[in-house]
Amino acid sequence: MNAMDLLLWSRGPGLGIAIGIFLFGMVLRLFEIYSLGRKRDLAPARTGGEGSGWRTMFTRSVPDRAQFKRSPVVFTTGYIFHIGFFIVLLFLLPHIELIRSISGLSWPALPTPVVDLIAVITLIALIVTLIYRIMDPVRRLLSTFGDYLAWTVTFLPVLTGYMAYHHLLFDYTLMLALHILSVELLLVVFPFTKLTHMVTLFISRWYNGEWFARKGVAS
Amino acid sequence: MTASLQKGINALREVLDAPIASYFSSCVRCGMCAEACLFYTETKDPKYTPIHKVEPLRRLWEQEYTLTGRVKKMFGLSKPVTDEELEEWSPLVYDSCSQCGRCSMVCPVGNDITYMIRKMREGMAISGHAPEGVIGATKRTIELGSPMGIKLPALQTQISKQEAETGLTIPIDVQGADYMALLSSMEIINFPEYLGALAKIFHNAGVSWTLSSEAFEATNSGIQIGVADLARDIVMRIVTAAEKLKVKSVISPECGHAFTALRWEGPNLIGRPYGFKVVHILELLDELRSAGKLKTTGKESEALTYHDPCQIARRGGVVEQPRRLLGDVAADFREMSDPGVWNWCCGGGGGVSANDRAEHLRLTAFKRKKAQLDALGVETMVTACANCRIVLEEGLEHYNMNVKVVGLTELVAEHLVEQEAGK
Amino acid sequence: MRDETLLDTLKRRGISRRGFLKFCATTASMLALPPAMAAEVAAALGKVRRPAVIWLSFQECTGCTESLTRAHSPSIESLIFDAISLDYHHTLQAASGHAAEEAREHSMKQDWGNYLLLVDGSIPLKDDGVYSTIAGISNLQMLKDAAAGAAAIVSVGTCAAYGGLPHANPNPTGAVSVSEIIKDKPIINVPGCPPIPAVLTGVLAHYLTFGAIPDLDDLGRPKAFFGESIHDRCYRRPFYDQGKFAKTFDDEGARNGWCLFELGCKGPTTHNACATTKWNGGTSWPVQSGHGCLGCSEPDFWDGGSFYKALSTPISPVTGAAAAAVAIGAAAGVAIGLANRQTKAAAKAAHQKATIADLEK
Amino acid sequence: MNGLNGIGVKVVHVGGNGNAHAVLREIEARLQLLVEKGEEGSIDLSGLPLMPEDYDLLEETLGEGEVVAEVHSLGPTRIHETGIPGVWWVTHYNSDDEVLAEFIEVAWCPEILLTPEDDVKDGLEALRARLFELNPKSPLGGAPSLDL
Repeated sequence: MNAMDLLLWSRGPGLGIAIGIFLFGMVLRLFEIYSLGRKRDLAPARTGGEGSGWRTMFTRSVPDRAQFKRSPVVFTTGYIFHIGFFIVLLFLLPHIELIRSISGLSWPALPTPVVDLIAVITLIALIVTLIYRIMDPVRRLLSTFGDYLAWTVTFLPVLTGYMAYHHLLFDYTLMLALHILSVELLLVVFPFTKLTHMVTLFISRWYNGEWFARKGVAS
Repeated sequence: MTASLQKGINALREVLDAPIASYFSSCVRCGMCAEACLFYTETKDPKYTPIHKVEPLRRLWEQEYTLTGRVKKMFGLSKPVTDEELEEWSPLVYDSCSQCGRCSMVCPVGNDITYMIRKMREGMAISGHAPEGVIGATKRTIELGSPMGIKLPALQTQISKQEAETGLTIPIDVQGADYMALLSSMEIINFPEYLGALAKIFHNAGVSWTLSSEAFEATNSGIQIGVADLARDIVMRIVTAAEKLKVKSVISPECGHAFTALRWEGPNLIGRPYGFKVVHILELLDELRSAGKLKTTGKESEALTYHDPCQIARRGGVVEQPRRLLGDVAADFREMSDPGVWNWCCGGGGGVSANDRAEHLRLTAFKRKKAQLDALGVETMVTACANCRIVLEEGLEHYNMNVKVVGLTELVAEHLVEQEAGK
Repeated sequence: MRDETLLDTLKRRGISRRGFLKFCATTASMLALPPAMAAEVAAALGKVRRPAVIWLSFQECTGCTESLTRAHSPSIESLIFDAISLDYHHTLQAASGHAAEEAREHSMKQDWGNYLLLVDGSIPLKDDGVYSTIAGISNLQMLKDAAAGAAAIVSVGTCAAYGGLPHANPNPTGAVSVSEIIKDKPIINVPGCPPIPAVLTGVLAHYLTFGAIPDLDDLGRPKAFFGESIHDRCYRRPFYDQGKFAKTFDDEGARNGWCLFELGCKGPTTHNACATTKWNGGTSWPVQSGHGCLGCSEPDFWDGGSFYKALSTPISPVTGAAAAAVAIGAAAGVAIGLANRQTKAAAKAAHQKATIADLEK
Repeated sequence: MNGLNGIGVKVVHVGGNGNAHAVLREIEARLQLLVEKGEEGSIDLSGLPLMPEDYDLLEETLGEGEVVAEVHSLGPTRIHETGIPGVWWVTHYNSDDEVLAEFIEVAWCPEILLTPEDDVKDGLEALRARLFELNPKSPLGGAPSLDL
């Protein structure tokens, strides 16, 4: 199999399989979660907290100032790599073309050198989070194989994309194939690791926001 | 598997619900909850990271309620939850968690870790892994009526004393009163002035109220230890008494988790809404104040601060009321750092104060409150939870700090404008 | 004449020393060698014997031959062609029928082990190769026979190099490339649909000049011509970097000569010399004329999805797979959901009211 | 042909791509080598993709010099010295006047303009042969034995 075959496979059957497993897994996970149900709260709620669950989905992205000061590394690198990852994902023209071809939606791209710089910043932030995860006692205790796997499959697409653009290590065709394959790996692993948080955090924040609002601590 | 472990795991299977499944699915193990927990910040021991405290629950959820977990279990690839593990986790679930709920406010993905700890205790207690101190308190509540073993005669003694002191009658078992007041054992034994304060305030405001000889104890050890069946029996005593007396409202006393037990958990424990309202004494005082029925005179001149009891503020939504009341009676009120819903726990909530095993850890965790007080430099701290009050006093004594702790209701009562008799 | 070198040929044609200098400089340029290498070209010219060439055409469209003959620049390139002895070529030879086949057999016998074999078109393998025969001989048999006596093979065009159009899905004739059949001879792939004439003459010039095959990449292509991608050598590359793209073939961006990536240009993954060598005597090339690169010098370029869709898009629609996955996921979800509810119901049923005695183990 | 002329063609200039600057830099470096070490060099203009605008920029920057020459061998080769002495523009054409290769040579004189030594020798012999034909009796004529 040559690089072009690999590229064609990754753009064709590979992508179908990866998206299939991703969607299968995520739908399954949602059923797993919601099938457990929850009891209706019989305690009368305080008034004034309507919509707090929905608001918490967004407000929880902003940390309390004092808490920010207590975990600056996690907050800062977390912000940088999340925002960086999504800028690279959503504002590099080839990615927009992919989204457009699947969904019909499109928007203006950022200049490639800008995306390139953001990719580098994202990679650095991801490396810092990994080092911090290994060095910091709390994060080391909490970390499982799944956490390192999730890190790896997040890191690889950014790295291979960067390498492909800069013609590092391999020829562009092979590197592009590896880049797409790394994204497919991310999609396949996604529903079965903590990466599910991208979807379920909105559920969690909603439950959390609703719970607090019923008690009169609405966000 | 022992029968007790079987029961414990069965209980955990029962309590695992959609929110918990979502929380575990969302956790990215960022560890930010550690920095929200005073048991971690004051010890720097990573095992006190809140989310780590529910690790056995997470594994059980994965093994029982997810496809991948079931497959892993089928092939013997997952580590089962054992008695040894639960025993190891007992200090994490009971000693180092006051259910203060701070981690639930901090978690970036929105996990309510406190909720999970509460649920996990259901499995821990029933499988015999609750600490002795908390078991004892629960036993006394069930068998004698109160965690400190206080019975009606003791209350009657305190009633007579307070009646003598205030010159007012303290009503008991009055049918059709508007309010039925509850007390915590600690108030009966350590702070009976609270009862006198209530009598004065209600008399002045013209509130019709009563105590019940059948249910005067508000605290609920069943909640703290985490046995819903027992908590239900305990809360049912109050419900039965209140409904028998046909009161319109029940007043939760200055006690944090008693409020949680009665206001938020109670209806869910008994499986139906109450036939009466539940108010916290601070809410009621604030209502009377707004209605102009609570007039005060004079203000405390020395600087004072307010310690928000977790269950009343962060987990109960009573934040502004104590500040309005304090504004009337204190000339120099100063906020601590991280006030209101961001407060730091005294370290003794959620059954920790009843847990002898946790004493050293609790005093270590008190360093957080000490640091807050040191930074503020006040000599009076007002609060609205008898449990906080005792824990704070113990902590202050341990660290030789010269700070006085005062109950807010008593403070308000001291500044009451007494109405002329006969009115 | 068969033993003469290219230098002898040039002399016989009465080329002057300046002409020789020009020939060497042009050849070096054609081989994409640095100008200083012209001297080496000159030195090598006197040493290499002029080879016989047999050109076999299999499943092809004659586009390759058309391209080579049409674009052929008389003086220099004709010299190259003059320097070879093209003993058999369907389209170009005068002979036909039995005479033509005899000529081929004769040439093979005479130069056994030394001739250069050029092939255009792919070879069908399905149904014993019945889909393409010459004089009753299957392409497969003819290739094997001719390859056995060849010094080296040049696969001209994408069909011979990688299977090309006949190989495209669903490949009804079972077409394959030369390199999938012949494993024991050096093979130079000169892909392209058609290949750039100057690249083929460059490869021949290299073989004639140095008597050896040039440096090849992992797809068997001469690195001198296929070493870099169209994208990297494209004069529109700065627009890609700036994020300026034509959205349609007639918009402002297209008129301004912006990057054609969004219109499906396959330049980033295509290796060829179009951007530098250009076509029609250096007049222009596809991107310069406003159309994206089709990627014709790469394997399976026919199967890479629409020519007019960006390289980063899926080749085949994913919506079907997505819908199926959601449906299967929902079915599995319902199943696990029911199982979860059962587990929970069982736990509830097994619940015995807790008593104080339960707390102490 | 009317048909083709009838089609409206809009010629749009797309602008250069900066490669002319690269070529000019290389010329500068080679010129310095020529001045300092007498080393001659040559740049193959087909090695980099150049747009018409790039050519214009190259031509404008280098300018026109004093020498224009044409060599006729294997089709024409046109040479001119640019406005920068020592920088020569050499274009090889085939007999159909199509460009075969194009070089910038940085040299005292492009090699193709210099008469090869062997050609001079051949020329001398050819000249003598012609003189001998003109005057066979002349002592100079028909004397190939003269030392050369």
